[in-house]
Amino acid sequence: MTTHGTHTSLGLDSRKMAFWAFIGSECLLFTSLISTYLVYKGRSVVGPYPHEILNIPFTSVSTFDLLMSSLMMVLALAAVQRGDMKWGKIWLFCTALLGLVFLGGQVIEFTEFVHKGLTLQTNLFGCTFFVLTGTHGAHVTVGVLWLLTLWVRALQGKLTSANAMTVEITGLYWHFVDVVWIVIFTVVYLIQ
Amino acid sequence: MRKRFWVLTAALAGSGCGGPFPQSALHPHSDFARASDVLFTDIFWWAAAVFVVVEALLVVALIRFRHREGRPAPTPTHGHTLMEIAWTLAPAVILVFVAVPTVRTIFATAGGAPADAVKVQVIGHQWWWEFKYPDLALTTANEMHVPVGKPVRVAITSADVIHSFWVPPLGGKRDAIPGQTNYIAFQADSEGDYSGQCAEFCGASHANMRLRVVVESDSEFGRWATVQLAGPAAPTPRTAAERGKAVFARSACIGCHTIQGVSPGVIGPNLTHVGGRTTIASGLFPNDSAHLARWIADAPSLKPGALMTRMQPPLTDADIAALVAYLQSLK
Amino acid sequence: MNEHSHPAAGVYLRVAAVLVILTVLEVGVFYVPAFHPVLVPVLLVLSAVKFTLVVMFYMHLKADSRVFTFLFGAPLLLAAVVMVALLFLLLGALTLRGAAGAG
Amino acid sequence: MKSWLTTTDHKRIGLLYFFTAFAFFLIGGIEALVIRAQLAQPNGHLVTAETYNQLFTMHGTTMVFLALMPLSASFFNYIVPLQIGARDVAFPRLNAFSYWVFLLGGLFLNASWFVGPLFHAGVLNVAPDGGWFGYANLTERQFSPGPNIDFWLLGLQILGISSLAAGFNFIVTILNLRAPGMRMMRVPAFTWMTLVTQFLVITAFPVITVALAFLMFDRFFGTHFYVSQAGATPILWQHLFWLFGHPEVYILILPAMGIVSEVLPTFARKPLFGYTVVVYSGILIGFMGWGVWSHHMFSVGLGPIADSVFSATTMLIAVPTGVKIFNWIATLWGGDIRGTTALHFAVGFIAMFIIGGLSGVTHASPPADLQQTDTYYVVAHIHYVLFGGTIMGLFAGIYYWWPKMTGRLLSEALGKWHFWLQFVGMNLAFFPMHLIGLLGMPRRIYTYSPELGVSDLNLLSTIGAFLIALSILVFVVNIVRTRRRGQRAGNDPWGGATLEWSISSPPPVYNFSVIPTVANRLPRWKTEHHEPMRDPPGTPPAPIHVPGGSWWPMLAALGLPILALAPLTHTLWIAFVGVAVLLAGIYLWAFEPFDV
Ligand code: HEA
Ligand code: HEA
Ligand code: HEC
Ligand code: CUA
Ligand SMILES: [Cu+2]
Repeated sequence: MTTHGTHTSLGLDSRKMAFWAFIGSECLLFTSLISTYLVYKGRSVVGPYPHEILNIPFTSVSTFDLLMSSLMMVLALAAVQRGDMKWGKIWLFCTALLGLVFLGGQVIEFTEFVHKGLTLQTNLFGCTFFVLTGTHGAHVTVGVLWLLTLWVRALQGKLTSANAMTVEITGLYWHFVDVVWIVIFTVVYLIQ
Repeated sequence: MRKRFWVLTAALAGSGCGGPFPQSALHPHSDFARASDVLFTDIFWWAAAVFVVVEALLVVALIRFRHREGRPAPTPTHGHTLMEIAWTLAPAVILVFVAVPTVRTIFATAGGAPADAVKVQVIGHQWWWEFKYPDLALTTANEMHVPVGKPVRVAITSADVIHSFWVPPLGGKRDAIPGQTNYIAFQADSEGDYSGQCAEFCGASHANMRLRVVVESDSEFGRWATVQLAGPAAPTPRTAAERGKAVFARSACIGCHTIQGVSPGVIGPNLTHVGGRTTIASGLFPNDSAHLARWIADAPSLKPGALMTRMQPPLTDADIAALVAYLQSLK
Repeated sequence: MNEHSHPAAGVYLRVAAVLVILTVLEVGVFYVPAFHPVLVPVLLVLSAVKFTLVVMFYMHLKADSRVFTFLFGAPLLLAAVVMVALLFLLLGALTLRGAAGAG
Repeated sequence: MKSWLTTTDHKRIGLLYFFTAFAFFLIGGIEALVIRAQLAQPNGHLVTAETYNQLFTMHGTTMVFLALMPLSASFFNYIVPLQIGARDVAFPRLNAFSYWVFLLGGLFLNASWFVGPLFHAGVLNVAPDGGWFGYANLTERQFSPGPNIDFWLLGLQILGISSLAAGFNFIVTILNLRAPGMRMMRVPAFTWMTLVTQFLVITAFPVITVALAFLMFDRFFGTHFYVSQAGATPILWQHLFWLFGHPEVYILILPAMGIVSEVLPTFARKPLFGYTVVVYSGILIGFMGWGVWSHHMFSVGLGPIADSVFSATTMLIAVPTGVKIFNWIATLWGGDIRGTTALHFAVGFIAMFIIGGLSGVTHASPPADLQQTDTYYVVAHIHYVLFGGTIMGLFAGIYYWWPKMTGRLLSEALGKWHFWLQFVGMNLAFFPMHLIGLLGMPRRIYTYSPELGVSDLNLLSTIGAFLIALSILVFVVNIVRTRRRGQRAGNDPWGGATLEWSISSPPPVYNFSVIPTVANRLPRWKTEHHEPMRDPPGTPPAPIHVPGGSWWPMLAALGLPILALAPLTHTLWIAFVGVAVLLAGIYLWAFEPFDV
């Protein structure tokens, strides 16, 4: 979709601009979710409550994992922009892999919570927690699919430095998902 | 022209004493309603003035500058800073005159009431109203009684979905929200029988969730309370009413209705003194034998969605007649 | 197009290091009882810094067009205001209710 | 046929939007007529309570989401690229996607009228019935067990995706595809208002998406987001809904204001007075629209402080709105006003919108509003702003741009009949509602007692509604007649100042044979500062590449209603089919060669 790629009134790439607008829009999506979480905090009428169940060390590792994936992502972009597709492929794959690891962590976390008696239906904490982190997880899932698609395209030789913009946009999405997690980690996990 | 029509009809509504417009917000009968009305009238005249001025400008522009053969091409004016400032400031100033009394009235009508106010708890149900007087320890439904000239504080909540308690002559509405209590306070200034209605869409019979407020003298209110506090009248032996009591006691009624000393149900209205009410089914029908009988036989056919289902197995006509007699005896 | 304005890998690594340190700090603060009175502000500041770092450097907002800053920043600001307003309105409505109406 | 299904041409998509939205407008109007027929007399029994509740819910939902927004969208599509001198929108296939999602979402919602038997209920039984703002907790499964609310929330969720996609598309289009020389302060007012509207769309829709998602979780997965017994509050829904809902009403009015700002200068032969101020006040309205949502909740009991704050912010919006109105009047002042039908509607907009705006100000005062909220007084307000405002404005746009879109002029004689019937009809229909409300009639009631004393006023209102219907029929006759016998338009029947009038009607696929260079705000007019531009030549100097069509946006769009069927029917495998279709569409779309 290289629309009018060359001549634009602002000299900016249209897709990238659309993506920034999309990210702006996503801000309101996550704000609504996080606000709801905060508003209902401490209003559950039955347990388990956050402090009984949240596993800070475990989630810290997940957070670290996601931060590192962001690093891989910028490195991938830098490599693609240089035309270094060898490293481009490696970093892209690493980014996706770390994303998968994060998702794995979330699966483990959710299963553990369910075993400890916290489900979607248990209480308000369960509702708001699972829907908020689940929405974030869904975003990560989309990101992983997207990254893997790019990686496969790169393996096929169809992704080259000419497509650096595609990688950059993927990166914008990926980093945004990361900053959302930065907020969630603080607001949900650390501020109990 | 339109405005004159408005003012005319408003005046009409204002002059007729309650009569033709029993639910009119333009005819206040309490301090609360009057405060809203004064404010509204105030804003209305500001709005009317703005309306007249702006529409007049528009019409004058259209007439004066309509196309005529030979009119020279208009000069292309692009704007005028001073005018822009003027017509930014003018509305802003008007709004100050609207906002200040607004805020004052908001705080004046925030629901505060003196400690000795008559307290009524209103609980909205799909699709009827429950009234409790905590200080008097009495419970009734659909018809609320309050004394004239005394502060009343109404605490409003809901048992199921959101409703809104609204008796226009006595003041503005407040929502009845499950899990939350809202307050309004008013002091009725004339005796009378005021009608109100649920104002928040609450499902099938939202239209049929009406209510009445009887504003009466202090002594009458006292008498009413005494009657309500007493237990149910015992039916005269060997009358239809006594048979009705037996039918009531062996039918599903007891599962849903309270009659003091007879049944404990809480799903439907308290019937201990149902015979003393002027209407049934939240102000929908007159409380007469015909309507009672039809109601007991098949409530949902009279009131869509009514949670008082058809009795299974159906009651016989004789049973129904007996029930009607019994309920009517419960003055 | 604007590769030149993009920081080199070295910058990325340094940013990553800072991010990791800040995360360690966050978790550390969480576990140190002495910090509990100021936990919330400290954590909010730390996470805001992390947020800004990622947006500025990894998403290149620092070097990129102002248009993008606006497309992202304006909704973000709006979102923040909305969140604060919602917290006031709903927490106020839920906890101060009795006090408001009791008068 | 195929070329219409696969089209990515903004002009064709604009026409598709127009005819689809107009059909939904007729449906919403017919629903309104049934409502009015029911209320013509007290104790009416044309329809049952349950049907009535579905009627007003679908009427509001249809008019807002399926008629007015997409009618505006048809002008965004057709006119905006022409006004900024572009070949198409930034993402033509995304544009097609928006349209198909809108169409399918609309069909999904309206299917609820007929599919009752599939849910073991009758026809006319499972349409949404919770009101257009669907207040929780009435919408919870406990109180609304049927599929009615499911249709509503899934349908709105689908429509939201359409609006969001269009939002990103038009923001980029307007910011990035302007012709050389067209600085932001040379962008025509309509395009400016489109831009503001799209910012409102992309910020407001995520909020209702979340609100609906919570409701969806509550209904399908047993969560408790709006269940007070679990410690939650149904008021959360109201906040989230109106956080969206109030910006939404400005989403509905701003495009119409943009249209009026185009029509008045053309027919007064005078530049828009205070262009800059009009543009900035539009931005300001959009911005302030975010800070007033709780004025829909004055009866909720937010406390005197919150009520005061929201009252003040709400009243403030009257200032920039007033500024616009005064600038419009000043545009007419000193002009040479030609009374075309388009001008009639534009002036009708101003005249009627003032009434709606002023009743809005009476709502903005909480103690007064406590007597008005949820009564017919509010119904009067919304129809003066939405019908007197938006619809009037949209008709001004239709009469103004129809020749551009079809090459033929609508009949002015029929147009005047249309206007006057509609003008009289709407005042007859909606003015009495002010009184009906103040005299104590709540809204959303299927029946009322003769004792209220509002029976005559209601009858009057019903007569007005049928007059409106008559006027719409005149309009339908007009467009049908114009197809064959309408006078040819030429490039520029009105002497317009903006770029769309510099090319043929309807424009060729590529729009501009040569992309014009813009040197000022009124390129096609002679002013004291400049001469009119030279219109682009009739034939392009070199062949212009026009992208072909694509099936994939439609395929991807199809995935969404399929996906929505899964929760509706409680069948998991359908969800997988939906996701598969969606993904297939997206992948085929992403890897399809498509060069503009
Ligand atoms: C096109 C849509 C549209 C527009 C533009 C508006 C504009 C406004 N609206 Fe309206 N509104 C709705 C659509 C709209 N509204 C809908 C659909 C609902 C009901 C939803 C539902 O419950 O179903 C609603 C409900 C609604 C309510 C809630 C009522 C209730 O439920 O109790 C309120 C309360 O404040 C309100 C206020 C306003 C105000 C102050 C404006 C202002 O923007 C108006 C400003 C304009 C003017 C004031 C006129 C021009 C100005 C001048 C000539 C300058 C001089 C003026 C003065 C000095 C006053 N509106
Ligand atoms: C968005 C714009 C919009 C528009 C344009 C309209 C247009 C109309 N509305 Fe609407 N209305 C709303 C938005 C709108 N409404 C909303 C949001 C609500 C609140 C809903 C809620 O409470 O949830 C509402 C509620 C509402 C009510 C209150 C219902 C209630 O509370 O119980 C009423 C009652 O009279 C009403 C009437 C009308 C009428 C008579 C028209 C007329 O102007 C309609 C005119 C159109 C036509 C008459 C169509 C023409 C059809 C033909 C000519 C037939 C020809 C047929 C063929 C060619 C096949 N509306
Ligand atoms: C399933 C529960 C249920 C049962 C069983 C039931 N009722 Fe009701 N009843 C209700 C409800 C709920 C209402 C309020 C309905 C409304 O107004 O919408 C009501 C209303 C009434 C009213 C009107 C009260 C008023 O103040 O307006 C009367 C009288 C009445 N019931 C009598 C009876 C009798 C007699 C029986 C037994 C034959 C009975 N009910 C059985 C639930 C029930
Ligand atoms: Cu209760 Cu409407
Ligand atoms: Cu609003």
